[in-house]
This record gives sequence, structure tokens and C-alpha cells, in this order.
Amino acid sequence: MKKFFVFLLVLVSVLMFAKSLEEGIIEVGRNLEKNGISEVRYSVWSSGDPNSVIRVQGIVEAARRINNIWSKNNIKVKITIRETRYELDFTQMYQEFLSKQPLGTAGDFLVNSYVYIASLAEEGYLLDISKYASKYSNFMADFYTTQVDAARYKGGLYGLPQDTEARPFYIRRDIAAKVGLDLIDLDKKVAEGKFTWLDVYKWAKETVNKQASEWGLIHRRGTAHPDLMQFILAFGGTLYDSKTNKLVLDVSAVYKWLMIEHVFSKEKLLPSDMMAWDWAKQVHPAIVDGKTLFDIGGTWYWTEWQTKNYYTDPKTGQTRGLTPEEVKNWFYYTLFPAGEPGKKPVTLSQPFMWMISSKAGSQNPKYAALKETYDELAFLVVAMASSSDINAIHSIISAHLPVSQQAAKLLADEKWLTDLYNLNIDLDDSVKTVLRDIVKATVHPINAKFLTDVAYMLEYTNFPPMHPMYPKLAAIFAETVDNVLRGRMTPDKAVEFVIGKINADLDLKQNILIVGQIPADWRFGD
Amino acid sequence: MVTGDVETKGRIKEIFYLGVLLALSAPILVVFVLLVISSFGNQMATNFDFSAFRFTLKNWRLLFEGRMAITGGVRENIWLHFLSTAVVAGGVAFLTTFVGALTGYAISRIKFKGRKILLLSMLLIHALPGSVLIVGVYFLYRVLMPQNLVFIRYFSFFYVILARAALEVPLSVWLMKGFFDLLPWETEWSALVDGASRFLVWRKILLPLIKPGIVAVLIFGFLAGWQDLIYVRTFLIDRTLATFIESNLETEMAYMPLLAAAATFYLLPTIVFYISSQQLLFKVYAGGIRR
Amino acid sequence: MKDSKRSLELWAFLVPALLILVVFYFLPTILTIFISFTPLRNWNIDRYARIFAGWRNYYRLFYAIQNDPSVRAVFLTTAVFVPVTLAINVLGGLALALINFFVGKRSNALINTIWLLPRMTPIAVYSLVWYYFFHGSEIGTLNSILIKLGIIHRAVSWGQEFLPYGAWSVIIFVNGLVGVSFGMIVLSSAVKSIPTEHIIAARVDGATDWQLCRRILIPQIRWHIMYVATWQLLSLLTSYAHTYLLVSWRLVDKSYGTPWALYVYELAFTGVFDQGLAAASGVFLVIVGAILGWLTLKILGFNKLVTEPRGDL
Amino acid sequence: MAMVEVRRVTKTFGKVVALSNVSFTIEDGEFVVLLGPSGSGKTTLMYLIAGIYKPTSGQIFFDDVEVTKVPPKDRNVGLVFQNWALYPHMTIFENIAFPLTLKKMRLSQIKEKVLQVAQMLHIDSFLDRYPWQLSGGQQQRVAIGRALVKEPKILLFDEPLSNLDALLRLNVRAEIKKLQKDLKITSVYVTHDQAEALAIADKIVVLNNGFVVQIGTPDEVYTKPSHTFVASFLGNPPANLLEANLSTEEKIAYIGKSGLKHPAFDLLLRSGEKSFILAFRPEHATISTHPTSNSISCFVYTVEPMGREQIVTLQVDEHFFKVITSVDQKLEPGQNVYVLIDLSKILVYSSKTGERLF
Repeated sequence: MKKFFVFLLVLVSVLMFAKSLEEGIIEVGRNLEKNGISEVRYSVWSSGDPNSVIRVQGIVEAARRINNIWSKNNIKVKITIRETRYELDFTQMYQEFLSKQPLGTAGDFLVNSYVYIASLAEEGYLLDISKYASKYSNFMADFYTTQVDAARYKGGLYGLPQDTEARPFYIRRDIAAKVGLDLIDLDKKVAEGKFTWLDVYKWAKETVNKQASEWGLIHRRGTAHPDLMQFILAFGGTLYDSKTNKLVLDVSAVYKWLMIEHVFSKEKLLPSDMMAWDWAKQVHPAIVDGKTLFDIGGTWYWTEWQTKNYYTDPKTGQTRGLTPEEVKNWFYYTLFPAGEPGKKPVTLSQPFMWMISSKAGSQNPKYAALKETYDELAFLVVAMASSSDINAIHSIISAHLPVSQQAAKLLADEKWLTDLYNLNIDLDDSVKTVLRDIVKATVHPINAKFLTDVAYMLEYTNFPPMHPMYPKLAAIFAETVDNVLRGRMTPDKAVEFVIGKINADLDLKQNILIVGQIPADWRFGD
Repeated sequence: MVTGDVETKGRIKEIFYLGVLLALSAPILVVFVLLVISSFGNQMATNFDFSAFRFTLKNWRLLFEGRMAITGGVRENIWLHFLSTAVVAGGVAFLTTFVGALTGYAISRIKFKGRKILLLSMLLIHALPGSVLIVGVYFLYRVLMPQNLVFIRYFSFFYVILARAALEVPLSVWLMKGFFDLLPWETEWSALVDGASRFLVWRKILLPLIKPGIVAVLIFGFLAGWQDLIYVRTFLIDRTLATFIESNLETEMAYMPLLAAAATFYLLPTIVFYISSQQLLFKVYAGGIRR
Repeated sequence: MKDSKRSLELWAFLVPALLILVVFYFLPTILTIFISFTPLRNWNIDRYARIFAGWRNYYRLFYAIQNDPSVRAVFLTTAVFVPVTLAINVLGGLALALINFFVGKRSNALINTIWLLPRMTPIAVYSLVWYYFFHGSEIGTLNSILIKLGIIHRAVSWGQEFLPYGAWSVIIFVNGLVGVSFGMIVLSSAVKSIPTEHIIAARVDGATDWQLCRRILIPQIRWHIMYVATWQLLSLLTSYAHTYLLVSWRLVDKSYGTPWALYVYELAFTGVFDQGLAAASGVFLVIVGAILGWLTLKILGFNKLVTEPRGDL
Repeated sequence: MAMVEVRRVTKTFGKVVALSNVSFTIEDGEFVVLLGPSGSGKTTLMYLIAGIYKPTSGQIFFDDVEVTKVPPKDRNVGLVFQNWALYPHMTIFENIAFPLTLKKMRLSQIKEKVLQVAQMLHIDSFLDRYPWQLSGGQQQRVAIGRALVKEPKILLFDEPLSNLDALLRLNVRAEIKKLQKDLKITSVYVTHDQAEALAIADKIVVLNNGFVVQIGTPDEVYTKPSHTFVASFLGNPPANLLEANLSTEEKIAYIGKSGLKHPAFDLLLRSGEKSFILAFRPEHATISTHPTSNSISCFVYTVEPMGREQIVTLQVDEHFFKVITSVDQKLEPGQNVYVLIDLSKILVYSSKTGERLF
């Protein structure tokens, strides 16, 4: 009852005091103008796949929109984006941000995986925006709550969702047909937990035995994070204990996961050197050329296959990208199946966040005196960059999922898609230049439909734990999977190896709870 | 000047030696030739299966547009990166050579206390790993850096050049010392008797005489600065070609032939530099560590 | 007055080098030792630099050495990597220098250019070309050649199979090529500085190529060989850059592909950016390096390197 | 122009003593040659005067002003090196002008002076060439020109002719001599060539093993060498040194079996010396085929015709000595001959110390 009243009180106050973004922008602009500021300079650093250019161009566009609002209201202040830096490697971008933020030379805005919020916020490198989130709660209301929650760390809010993803479990339709795997309503069966990894194993084996394809399963290479972590969740395991704020090593789930890797590799359903495969020359070509029945991937594969020449056309012998129709007709997708009967299917998202450096705007005049204003403006910039149309553009061109309801609606709007295809929308010219070839390659109703169709997966979504030690644990998992696949370790030895590694590192030892044990009577495979 | 064996050997034997050498060099040749081929292709040429390989100039076109992606990608000014790379490389080259020439001269030619210790430490500090030093160097950077962003940008160039050149100083001091050791004393004395100060002798008389050595040390410094990744990434605000390539070399999403083009582009100046100075390099090493 | 002017002049020659020594070697070394006693991580100097952590980093380090087989593998790898690569560097450099001696000048230029490529290539690109060369599938250059020649029948993961030797071979090969050029250049020029009379005399006496090498050339450049060996020893002990990407791309096994210097780098620059621990393990490396460097100078006979300047100026 | 005084100068390099307790004076305008075999310390001594070396002990004065610790550039000396030490990257003009440019002289003035010196040395037509484009003799002149152009108080030459061929050497030698006389410039000249020293010097300082052995005019040094070392170092062939034993009773010195009388032997006997070294120059003796009084009986060992004259090497017991005679005198190896020494030219040295006794 008490809780209800508190809730009501919050709701009322939010409705009474919440401001619209535009009001805030005008207020901040007036404040800056009053203090004699005529130009505010920002830089933005982002990273990810080449099509995710909105991660920097969104800020450019947001600046233009804010400038428009100001000039409409006769406020003589202007935002200039002095640097846009974009890198493919988001780990490296994080590394660069980390080393330069303390010096004050890092970007003011950063888009990166939400997992880095833990360490960045811990060190005080990010701006806590919870104050502004409540001030502009109307605006915040449009985001999916789960996505916003992912940006919370130790009571603060350190980012706005930029995109999210699901990790579909792709199934080749033609190969499934050859071996007699019925795909009708398979996604429902998976969702209900009726189609589990035991079935995946069965069909993979069937496929390889019948030589319908070379492999039964392909998954990512190099790292265990994020895709392979789904195994732990699919076996009902967990990675994080929120009560103690510690990572969790769920021995039973990890053992079962490694057993799957072990059995698949041993029976040659999965390449034993999977972890060392080359993305461009092996992983993607194998999938699009139909060399595997199952594939653990990401939503962004959908356009990746269209924009890059992975597919070797048997008619011409040439490599080319797939057409949207081909992708649609060849690939079926479901949730990541439950590990075993009785468990639930999962998917795992690693949402990317707009983050604001705690030193954002520090290169501007009177920073010390106007810090509050600059902070608020920084928030308003990313808020503007989260506009539903900008977010929807990002979703469609990079095949990530939108983070707000409005954006999701736009994706279903065919007219808007056509306008976007023709760049017939209100965007900064420089942004249009960058987008031109991407929209031609990706904006297609089939792709939009795909994104809408997989949106249901978000209900099953999990986030990898946001813990400073998580990258270390994930690295150990990667090494272990490699060892298991190559047959250097049996699953029980591998679990021992993981525990040994954790115990050998005092930091890990203190930050990881080891729970459960190897299930003695558990069998997988024949 | 002697350049090799006396001519007592048959042609066949020489061809045999050459054959052995080329066989030894084969892996290097293969990988670099494949890299250059890839830069003109629609895919990486890694094995000798060229069935799906098509010649294209697209990679180079995209590169000069400053895009590291076949679709999408943010445009970057690659010439600006080229310029900052050149500034860093040039700065490192200049500084390494300057310090090497000064200290090498002093160690070779001036009697002073601690002369041996200085030369000794020039060898010993070579044992200090860059990966260890960089943490301390970062600490100092943090302490020394100015607050104003415009200054920081210049300062970052200045600092990265200093820090990177520092790593090359031991070698350059040794090389320069060896080179000064070879110069006749009379030339120096003559100028001193004529009324020149040591500094003037160094600058006007001796430096012109070790020009080959200077050029070679310059080139080594240049290559070191041109190549550097970790110092540049940690300290420099602007990007260089090295950090630009490195940050786009992400095996999951990168379009590799484009990177091959970038890599080839990146290699070109160093190769041009080397070929134009090859003879000099060998001369300086000859002098460099003579007893 | 005169003396002070003279010392002023001396200072002018030495100040830049001394500044660099102090600022970029001495101070950072002190700071590194200092940092090894702080919990510094994520570059957060403001927060952690004033916290004294005691021997905690060293304790963690030795705890890891005791308990983590991978860290022990790092030790073993360093112990193998450094001497073997050194041997390849020196012997390879010597072999190239000698063959260079026996072939014509034009061939020299070609060979030299080829062998200097590894040294001149940006590290990321250098790693990339070897990544494809040693790739453990049919796309790998080496595998495809050997399969075509019928020497092997299935692709071999060079850096991942036959552990630890596979991983060691790859990192030693890749690093070895970079170092060979140093030996090649120094030793080539040393061979060239041997007076022709010695070679003519030996040839007149009927020496074969091999005898010429063993009796005339190698003894005369013995000192240079020592110099190359010691310089490279110190270089290898501290080298990490050429191995880093090969490990992170999983071309080679992580445990057996990581020499100590790379381990230090990874602690400081990846994962949790644990600069405190990195500093502690770096200090350890510095001590080893200092001991080896000192031994080196003993062996080289340092006094022989320094001739007294002439004149009393 | 200046006077130079070297006062009790000792120079050691580590444990090696290069010069010990050297003292001498060079008068204003005098041409002094430092003569000695290699390793005698003559170059070291000159470098001390130039300021390139600093004495371990002792002092050096220019015109009564102590310059012991003055750096070379403030001593105003001109130095011509053995290998000439021309700056290969500079033209002849720049080489000669170098000392003047250091003085920050006006360019027109420099040009004038360089041209003046170049004309004097006949190298004015090469001024825009580089050293390697010139012959040895021309380079030599450039080196001298560079030393002269700054009008030094003292001109120093370090074996300047040793890199030239024999004929050229004679010419340049004469020119240097003339130049020095014309300019009246105090000069120090280092050489190991006694003929050069005799030809060119006003005064010769003979050095051996870091000691000054004799200082004197060429004539003094040649005719009255103060030490067996000097006697055996000067002259071509040098003076003959023969061990002689003095018979107390007969007052005759025996060289082998031949006895030699000389009025001065009385003096020797009084000092109690029993054996001594008898020295005479090859041109101060004659050979005859039949015995005469006071002659030395010996055998002809070799005969070397030298054009105008011949050098006859003679053997008496195990001792050899040389005599110069006319080529007209026919002598055969193995022939028994009698040598008559010009008694007035005989010099006698102590066999213990090598000092001249009379």
C-alpha cells in the first residue's frame, strides 16, 4: 500500500515537473547566451560495425536540431561537433577512451557496449544522468524500461540506450528441408522450451551424417562473450549475483555448455578450430554458402550478408552479397533454444549506450562555472540523438533493434522507409552524405520486417553482467572453449581449469562466487 | 672499398647461394606479395586459390576517400592522418638524431667524468621494457600536461615525439658515437686551433662529415616514429595511420582487402625511404659499432 | 673561468640526453616501482595513486605464479622464446651476412630489401600478414602450399596444435624474422670492413668458402656477433608488440604464445587495466633485464668499447 | 710575432711518459724544427704549444704571458697538419676563409685576405674547387694558406711534407722557408726527416724518448752533436760511431787493431775513461790502399755508387762504418784498405752516457 502511494506521488510529480526536451534546450541556450557563450564544442567517439555510423552522425544531427531550436527562438548559441571518431573495434575504443578520459582529451560522447559502464562509472569517467532523466521523464518514458535499466550502475544512470540486439539462432531452410526438420512453428516450440539443445544436437548429427551440409553448427570465433554466454543462461545458470554484486560461476551450467562444445566438436558437427576461424573468409561464407544447418549469430548478420560479398554464386563463380529475398528465403530464426527440457530459451543483448564523459564540454569557456549547464546540454544532445527517427534509421541500416516504442513504430511505416531510402527526410547534409550508400544497401521492407519480427525476442533477453571483472572471466571462458573444442580438455577438466584460473587470480577469486557442481549423472550425446 | 669476396668463384656457385637465400626469403616475399595483391582484390589473397579473386581499384578509391568500409563508414581525412604520422615520425627522427649526434660526439670526443657510465647506461636502459615504462611515462604526462585543449593538442605531439624518441636514443647514441670515432682528430683540432668552439666544430665541421650516419639515424628514427602504435595511441590526441589502421583492423567486421590497401599505402613511404638510402644504412652500421 | 666555459660547453652536449634519460627512463622507472605499490587501474591516477597498497600487487603476482598454470606457461615460454629467437636472430643474421658476402652487389640489394621488410612494416600489418600465413585452415598460406605439395593432407593449426611447440614455433618465427635484419646489417658491414688482403691471402692458399668463413670471416667479426647477441637479448626480453595481435587473434595459443613482456602489457592495457599489477610484474622484468644486461657487459668487456678521446680539450 | 717559452714541461699519457722536463725558448721570428724519430714526443710537444694537449706539469709562455691553460682558439696559432685536415665539404675558399668567418669578419674583408694569401701561395685559381679536386701539393698550400690567413702569432707545422712525393717535397720545403723568412713569423716545424730539418731550420730541437737531446743551429747540431743519438740521427748516411779502447801507456786509441792518435786523448786519460765512442762523419775520412800513419786498417764490405760519389761500407773486426769517396776511386769488396780520418772533425762520446766528451 505504501509502495503504491510512493509510486503515485512520483507519478504525479513527474507529470507536474517533467519538462519537454525543447523547453530544456531553450532554457539551457538562454543560460549559455546570458553567460556570453556563443559556441559549444563537442566531440564524439563511437565504434562498431561500419554501418552503425549513426553512433556518431546522430550527434551531428542532434546538434543541428538543437541549433535550429535555438535560432528559431533567437538564441545566439551554436553547437559545433569538432571531432567525430569512429572505430570498428569497440574494445580498442574503450581502451582509448579509458586512457584519455583522465587527461580530458577523450570524446565528450561515447557509444559503446553497456558492459563498460561498470568500469567507466566506477572510475568516475561517466556523467551520472539520473537527475536529467527524472527532469525529462516524459522523454524517458518512450524507452523500453529494460534497456534503460541496463545503464544503471550502483544507483546512478550512466547512459541512454542507443540500440539493442537479439541473437537469433539461424537455421538454413534448404538444409532443414533436406533432413526433414520441420520449421513450421518451430519458433513457438523453441519459445515453449519444446525444442532444446538435445534436438539441435540430433538434427545437427542427422545433417552431417546425411552429408546435407558440412557442419551442423557454426558459432562465433575468438571470444566467448557474448554469444556463447547464452549457453549458461539456456541451462538455467546465471552469471551475476545482484545481492553480493559478484560474478557467478555456475559450475553445472558451464559444465553442460562445455559438454555441448565437446560433443559437437568430437563428432565433427562443429569445427574444432572454430575459435580461430576467420570471419570474412570462413565464418560468414560457410553460413551463406549453406555449409551449416545451425548458426548462433546476431541480428546484424542479416544485413552483413547483404552488404558484403560472402556468397559465392554457383552460377557465376563470383562472390556477391545476398539479396534481401535470399536472406529471407534461406534463413529461419528462433530464440536460442533451451539447454535441456524444462529450461527456457534465451537471447542475450549487449545494448550499446550513449554515454557522456564526466568531463564533457570541459574544453569550452567558463566550464567550471557553467558545469551544470554544460552537463545538461550534453544530456540534451544525446537525448536529441535518441529521437525516434534517428534511432529507427540506425536500426534499419545496421540491423540492430530499436530501443523505443516510437522508433519501432517507424520501422513498420512503409512510407517512411521509402522516404529514408530516397533520403527524403529532414537530416543534416553531412549525415545524408554518409548515409547515402548505406540506405541503398539496407533499407528494404524485408529487412524492416525482420527487425519487427525478432522484436519479440527482447522479452527473453538477458544482459551479460555489468561487472568490472567480467571481461577477465569472459577471456577465461574463451580460452577454455578453445581448449575443449580442440580436444585438449574434457569438460570436467575444463571446468577445473576455469576454477583454477579463477582461484589463481586474487581479484577474480574475491569477485566470483563459484556455485554448484558438476552434475554426476548428466549425459549429453550418444 | 671492399664489398665482398674476391672473384674466384664460378657463376654457378653464386647462383646456388642466391637460390638458398631466396628460398630462405620466400616466406617474407610470399606474405608481402600477397598483401599487395589483396589490396587490388575483392578478397584477401591468402592461399593460391584465385578462382573468386577479381581485380579492383575500389579499395584504393575508398581508402583515399578516407573510408574503411565497403558500405557505410565514417569519412576520415586520411591525408590528415598521413600528416600527423609524418609529424610524429619526423619529430622522432629529428630528435633521435639530434640527441644521438650531441651525446655520441661528447662520448666519442670529450673527456669528462662519468663518460663511461653514460655509455654504459645507454646500453643498460635498453633493457627497460617500453611496456613497463609507459605506465610511468603516462603518469608524467598527466602531471605535465597543460589544461587548455589547444595547447594539449600540440603538447601531445611534443610529448609523444619525446617519449618515443627516448626509446630510440640508446641505439642512436651508440651509432653516432661509433661514427664520430672514425673521424680524424686533425680535422677537429684544425678547426679548434683556427678559433672555433667545440660546438661550432661539431656543427660546422664534423656533422657535415658524418652526413651518411646522420641520414641513416634519421631514417631509423623516422621508421620508429612512423610505425609506433602504443605510444601514439596512448598519448597523441590526433590519429596517425598506425592507429587508424589498427582501430579498423577488427577481424569480425573489417573489410580486409581495404585494410590491405591501407597497409600497402602505409608501407610505401618506408620502402621508398629505405631504397633511397640503403647504401647509407650499411655504412652507418659499419661505423656504428666499430671497436 | 675557462674551465667553467668548458664545462658549460660539455653540458650543452649532454643535457638533452640526460634530460631524456631522467625524464623517460629514470623517473618512469621510479614511478613504475611506486605504482607497483598502489592499486592503480584504469589509468585513474587521481583516485589510486595516493593509496598505498603495500606488497599486495607482488603478493597477487606470486600467488598467480604459484596457482595459475598459464602464468607458469608464460615463464616457460619466455625461457624458450628469448634464447631460441636470439639464436635465430644471430645465426640467421650471420648466415645472411656471409651469403651476402659471397654473392654480387646487386643481389645484395635485393636480399637486404626483402629482409628489412619485417622491420619496416607497421606492427599491425606485420601481424596481419602472418595471421593469414599461419592460419590453421585451408585459407592459410602455409597450409595451402603444403597441401598442394602433398606434404600434409589436412590443414594444421600451426599455433594451436602440438602445444607448446606449435605456438612457440610461430611466435619465434614471426619475431625472429624482425631481428634477423638487425644481425644481417651489422654483420654484413662488419664483414665488409675486413681487409681484402686477408681474403685474397686465404683464397690464394686455397681456402674453400666454408674454411674462409670459419677461419677468416667469423673470427674477425666475433666481437660484432657478441654485440648483436647482447643487444638483441635485451630487445627480445622486452618485446611484446609483434606477439600481441597474434595472441589476441587466437592464431597462437594464449598461454604458450605470451612472453613475459607481453604478459605485462596485457595486464596494463587489456581486461581490467590493472596497472598496479602490471607495474609489479614489470619491476620483476626490469630486475631480470638489469641482471642480464650487467652480465652482458661483463662478457662484452665494456672497457674495450670505450677508447679514450685524444687531446686535453 | 711572438716568442715562445716552454718551461719544464712534462706530459704523461696514463703510465707512458711522452715528454719529460722539456724546456726551450723560441725567439721572435725564429724557425724552429722539432726533430726526432717517431715516438720521440715531437708532435706531442707541438700539440702542447698549440693547446691541443695540456701539460701534466710545467708551463708554456707566449711573449712572457702564460698560456698553459689557454684553449687553442685563444692562442692565435696557425697549424698545418700532416694530413692537412682540409674540410672536405668546403671549397678551397671556404677552407681558407674558415678561421676568418669564425672571427665574424666582414665578407669583403675575408675575400680580400683569402685572395691575398691564395695569390701568395699560387692557389688563387682553385678557390671554388673542393679539396679532392686538387693535387697533393696544392692541398698542402691550401692547408698552409688556412693557417696563414688569420695572421697567427705562431705557425705550427706537423710533418707537413710527409704525404708528398720526394721531388715535390724539396720544392715545397724551399717555399715554406722563403715564406717564413718573408713573413718573419715565429714557426715550429715537426719532422723526423733530418735533411728537411737541416735545410729549413734556424734552430733545431732534437728529441728522443721524450727528452730534449740537443738544441742548436743546424750547423751546431750537425757538426757538434751533443749526444751519440744526435750524431747517429743526423746526416745521410749518419755519423760513424766506433767503439775505441784507450791504451793508457801509449795514449793511443785502438779501433780493432789499428791505433789512433789524437791530442785530445790526453784529456780523456785524465778523466780516467778507458773506452769511449769515436764519431766522425762519412765525408770526413779518406780511403787509401796503402797504410799511412794514424790510419785504420779495414776491409771493404760493400760499395754503393750514388752517382757523383759512392758510399763505402767498411769492416773492422765486427764493426762497420761508412765513408763517402769519389766514384773515381775503384774499390773491391774484400780489399784491405786504410782509412784516414780528418782529426779536426773527430768527436768523442762517453760510452756510458752517450754525452759528448769533446
